[in-house]
Amino acid sequence: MTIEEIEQEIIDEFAMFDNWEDKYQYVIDMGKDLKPMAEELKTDDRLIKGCQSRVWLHSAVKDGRVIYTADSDAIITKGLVALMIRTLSDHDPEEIINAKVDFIDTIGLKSHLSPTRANGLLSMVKQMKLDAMALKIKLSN
Amino acid sequence: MTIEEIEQEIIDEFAMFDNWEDKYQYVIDMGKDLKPMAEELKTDDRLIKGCQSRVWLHSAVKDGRVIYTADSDAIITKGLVALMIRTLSDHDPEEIINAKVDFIDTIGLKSHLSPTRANGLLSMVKQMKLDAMALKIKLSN
Amino acid sequence: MIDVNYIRQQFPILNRKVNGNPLVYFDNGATTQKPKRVIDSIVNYYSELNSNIHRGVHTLSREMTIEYENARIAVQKFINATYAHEIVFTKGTTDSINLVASSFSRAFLKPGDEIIVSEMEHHSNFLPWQNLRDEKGISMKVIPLTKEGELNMEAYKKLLSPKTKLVAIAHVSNSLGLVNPLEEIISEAKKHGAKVLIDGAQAVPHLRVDVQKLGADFYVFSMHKLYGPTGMGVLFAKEELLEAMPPYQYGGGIIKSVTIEKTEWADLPNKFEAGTPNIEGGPATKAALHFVNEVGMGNIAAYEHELLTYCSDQLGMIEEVEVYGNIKNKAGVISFNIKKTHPFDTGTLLDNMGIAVRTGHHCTQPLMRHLGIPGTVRASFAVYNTKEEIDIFINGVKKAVKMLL
Amino acid sequence: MIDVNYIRQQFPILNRKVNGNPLVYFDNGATTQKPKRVIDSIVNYYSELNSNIHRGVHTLSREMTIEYENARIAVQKFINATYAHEIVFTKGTTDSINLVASSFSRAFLKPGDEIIVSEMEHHSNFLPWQNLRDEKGISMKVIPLTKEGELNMEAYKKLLSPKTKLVAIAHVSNSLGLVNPLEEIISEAKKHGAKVLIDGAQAVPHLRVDVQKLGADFYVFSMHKLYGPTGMGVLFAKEELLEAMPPYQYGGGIIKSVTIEKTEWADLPNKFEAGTPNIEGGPATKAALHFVNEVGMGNIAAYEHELLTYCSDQLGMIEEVEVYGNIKNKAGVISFNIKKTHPFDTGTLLDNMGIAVRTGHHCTQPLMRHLGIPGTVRASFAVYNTKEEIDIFINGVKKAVKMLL
Ligand SMILES: Cc1ncc(COP(=O)(O)O)c(C=O)c1O
Ligand SMILES: Cc1ncc(COP(=O)(O)O)c(C=O)c1O
Repeated sequence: MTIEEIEQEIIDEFAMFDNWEDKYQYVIDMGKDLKPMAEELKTDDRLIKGCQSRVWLHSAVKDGRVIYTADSDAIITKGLVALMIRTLSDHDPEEIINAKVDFIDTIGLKSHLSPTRANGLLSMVKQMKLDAMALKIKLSN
Repeated sequence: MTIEEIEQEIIDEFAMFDNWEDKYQYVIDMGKDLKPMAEELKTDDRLIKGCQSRVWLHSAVKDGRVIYTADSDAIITKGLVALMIRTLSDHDPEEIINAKVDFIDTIGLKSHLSPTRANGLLSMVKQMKLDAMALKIKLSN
Repeated sequence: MIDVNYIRQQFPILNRKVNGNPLVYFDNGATTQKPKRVIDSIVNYYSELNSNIHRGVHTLSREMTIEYENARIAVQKFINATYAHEIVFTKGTTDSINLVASSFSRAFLKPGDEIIVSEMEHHSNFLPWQNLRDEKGISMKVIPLTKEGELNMEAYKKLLSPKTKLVAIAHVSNSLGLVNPLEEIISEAKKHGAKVLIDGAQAVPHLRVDVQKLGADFYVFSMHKLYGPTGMGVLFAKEELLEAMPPYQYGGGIIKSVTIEKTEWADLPNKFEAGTPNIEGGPATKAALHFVNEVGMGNIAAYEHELLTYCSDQLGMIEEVEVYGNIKNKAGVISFNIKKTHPFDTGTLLDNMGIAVRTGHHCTQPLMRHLGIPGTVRASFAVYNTKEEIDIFINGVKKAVKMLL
Repeated sequence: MIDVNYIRQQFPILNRKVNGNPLVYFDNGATTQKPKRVIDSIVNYYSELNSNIHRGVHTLSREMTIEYENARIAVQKFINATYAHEIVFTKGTTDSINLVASSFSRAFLKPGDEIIVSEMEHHSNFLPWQNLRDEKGISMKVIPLTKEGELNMEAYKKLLSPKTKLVAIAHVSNSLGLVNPLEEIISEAKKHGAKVLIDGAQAVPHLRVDVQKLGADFYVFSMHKLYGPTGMGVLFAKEELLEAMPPYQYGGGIIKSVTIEKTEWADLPNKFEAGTPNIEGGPATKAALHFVNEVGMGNIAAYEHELLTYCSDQLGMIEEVEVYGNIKNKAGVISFNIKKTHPFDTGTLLDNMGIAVRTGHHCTQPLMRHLGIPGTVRASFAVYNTKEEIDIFINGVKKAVKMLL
């Protein structure tokens, strides 16, 4: 599936919920289900500093595709992080770099992407793209 | 005349004017008529610092009564200074210290006595009383 | 006694809905809402009186200068300072403390002198002293806390010595709401000849403060936490200290005369108020204090104590909740977490229910490190809050527990 | 083109009477009046959005943070800065300059380095540097003025040397309204590697300013002189300078992490905005710039130039009047005296006619000493002023002449 297709899939999933509780419960559950990140990867250089919850991001390449691993100490953030991984991980760098990633708006969790939301999600998306770019350059050398 | 009587006299004089122009013209003319202060008395230690116009005050005793001499570089201030001298000069210290000096309010030049009026008139009245007090102590020794 | 409905009617923002729910505003420790008279005072200022103050001879300027100086007198009375000129208007608590750090240190401190702060301080009462340490070689000692988060008074007494020049301490802790034992703190400091600065940012909204009775040398707070405007702070300092301290900022209004060679300072408090101040903050400050005085600080304190007790009791009954700083002498603030969750999660869910709380470290990272947590959820109260709102809040916390655990 | 009636309708205070006469407000150099949308923005803020910003996760705080940051973007666009984070919000021009004096000097200056100012500077752009001289052994050179009160550019060039680290100069002189030749001033300074700070307090209300085109390193002004709120100032500084400078004030919001040992600064501009800012000043600033942009700075400049010319011509015809700084390149301000009288007298009489002018030294004592006078009467214009008001004013001056001489 392309990134866009996955985004649409997520949008469709969220469209089923007609109240914020169910939406957030879904996010929280995704957070709980996220494959734990190895503790030794949770180093300060992998930290994306948001004001409140912390997010660790690790990026690697496998078969020319970027594989992300991430974690957060807040469960809602972790759920959003899981959504991001589901969307962006396992794609080729070019596609990641060009992805719009605006589905968070569409599914009604907009505030979490606002520049002031103290959870570092926006910084995370930025970092994912930067990593993809760096890996792309590495691959082409 | 007592200070109070002089104040009443001034109030009566000003009651004749029914517009601000005539009042101020009267003050200005009093300023122009004020006996000039000897230049050698205009020293910094006799300066009452207001923000804008400068007032010099000199106090002396004659026959147990306080005699004030004063000047200002602004003519309206000088007129008000003249009024003050007419009111307070040539009285005994005790009377000066206890004088209310609120006629300025009554004659409709109130703003000139407000603590913010940048002309030092309020400071001048204070200084006149302080001088009277100092001279009184001097006399009683 | 408080007629909370009558009070609520005075706060326009309380009619607002947030995420479809009536706003429950429990973030008063960050900033309080404003009564209508404060808003009106600003409208009136800009519609009738606006002009620059202190230097103008024209009517607007004169009228407004009097208004502004009346605000100073209102503050003087509010904290019972001896003179109005002991009240310096600043931008806020942070500005006030930075002023003292700069001017007091330049007048009185030399390398090797000591300043005592505590581990519970807000960054605004911590970083300025840390900076003095780093830039001027002043030593900074930190009073450790007990397990519950209270000042360790024995340790404090041991830190004091003739080298101690200043003790800078919060009246009420912003993260936990603990009321510090100022009487003892100040009397111990005086024994060693140290001056005392009290950070009253979280105290003035909840307690009656009398700076003369306290014997504080400096007392600072922000009007925006006291139903007043943002951008307006107070520094109370004893006259003799203000006289001895050099200006903090340099500019228009602080001088009697300037030549290229030297300058002569203006009288207090002008010496410390360089430039055009937050003029609208004057009438707004007066209006805010008018509101507080009308309700009565005693009534506010009693009513808020009721709210706090009720909320603590209810929260205490939720097994999954851990409350911090659980001691008797508290004011205005309750700090907690849902166990094993991050405060951000709780805050986010409550926000969706229209409940505004603060989450995070509350600018007290050293304290959070002491408690071994990344932060807390903080509910803080004002006189317009109600028990019904606390019920909504408690239900919200229960719902968050269900969703998160 | 300007529809001055439409503009006047937007300023509630212009309906006010003073001493029985309609207010003629010619004290705009001290502070301008505010259009209704600025007042409304404050009412709206306190009625709908009030909350502390940057740190809260709840809706109000989030919405308001965006509003506040939008104000920063509006300022960025207004002066064409490269980045929004090059805009630091301060209390006013005075605060901005003091910030630079402290942080720039701590990062870049050592005893023996030189700062150049001019004899026409406002005390707020004079005293901070004088203080650096006195406290840190930085040398302060003063550009002398010509007889008319203009900068002596030849003398300026001679003062410049490799020792010059900063040139701090007004864009427009507040006492005389002269527009300084910034292009030449800045290019000469750059030749010697000196940074340049421009005090734009009296320029932004009257001229279009483009900091990139100017090449200024620092540009400062006050919103209250630009139809905006009091207590709100702007410091523009180039990113690289802000990065290199240490914070000015220390407190909440300026750090990423704090331990008792050390701290890590927050990103720009937060590093320079310790404590709760003047939050209401955000929307009010945005509203003020919106007003100015809507009218158009080009239109404002052209219209005010008309007023200034008209007023100068009329004043020039009164034999008993002496005008200062009588040169071509002027903006917004006209300064004069009735010969052989004190400015205070003229100001007092005009006030009785409802005309608000400033009298005195205008916080430029060195300049007044240069001109050999105690002060001037200053009439300064804004876009809502009219030729009819100038007629009233001219009649007022004539009346004052008659009464005083
Ligand atoms: C040229 C100039 N610089 C600085 C200032 C000081 O501005 P503020 O009082 O707003 O800090 C003023 C205003 O009086 C000014 O005209
Ligand atoms: C105890 C304490 N000190 C200082 C401050 C800083 O106040 P301000 O942000 O108004 O400068 C606060 C507010 O956050 C506080 O709670």
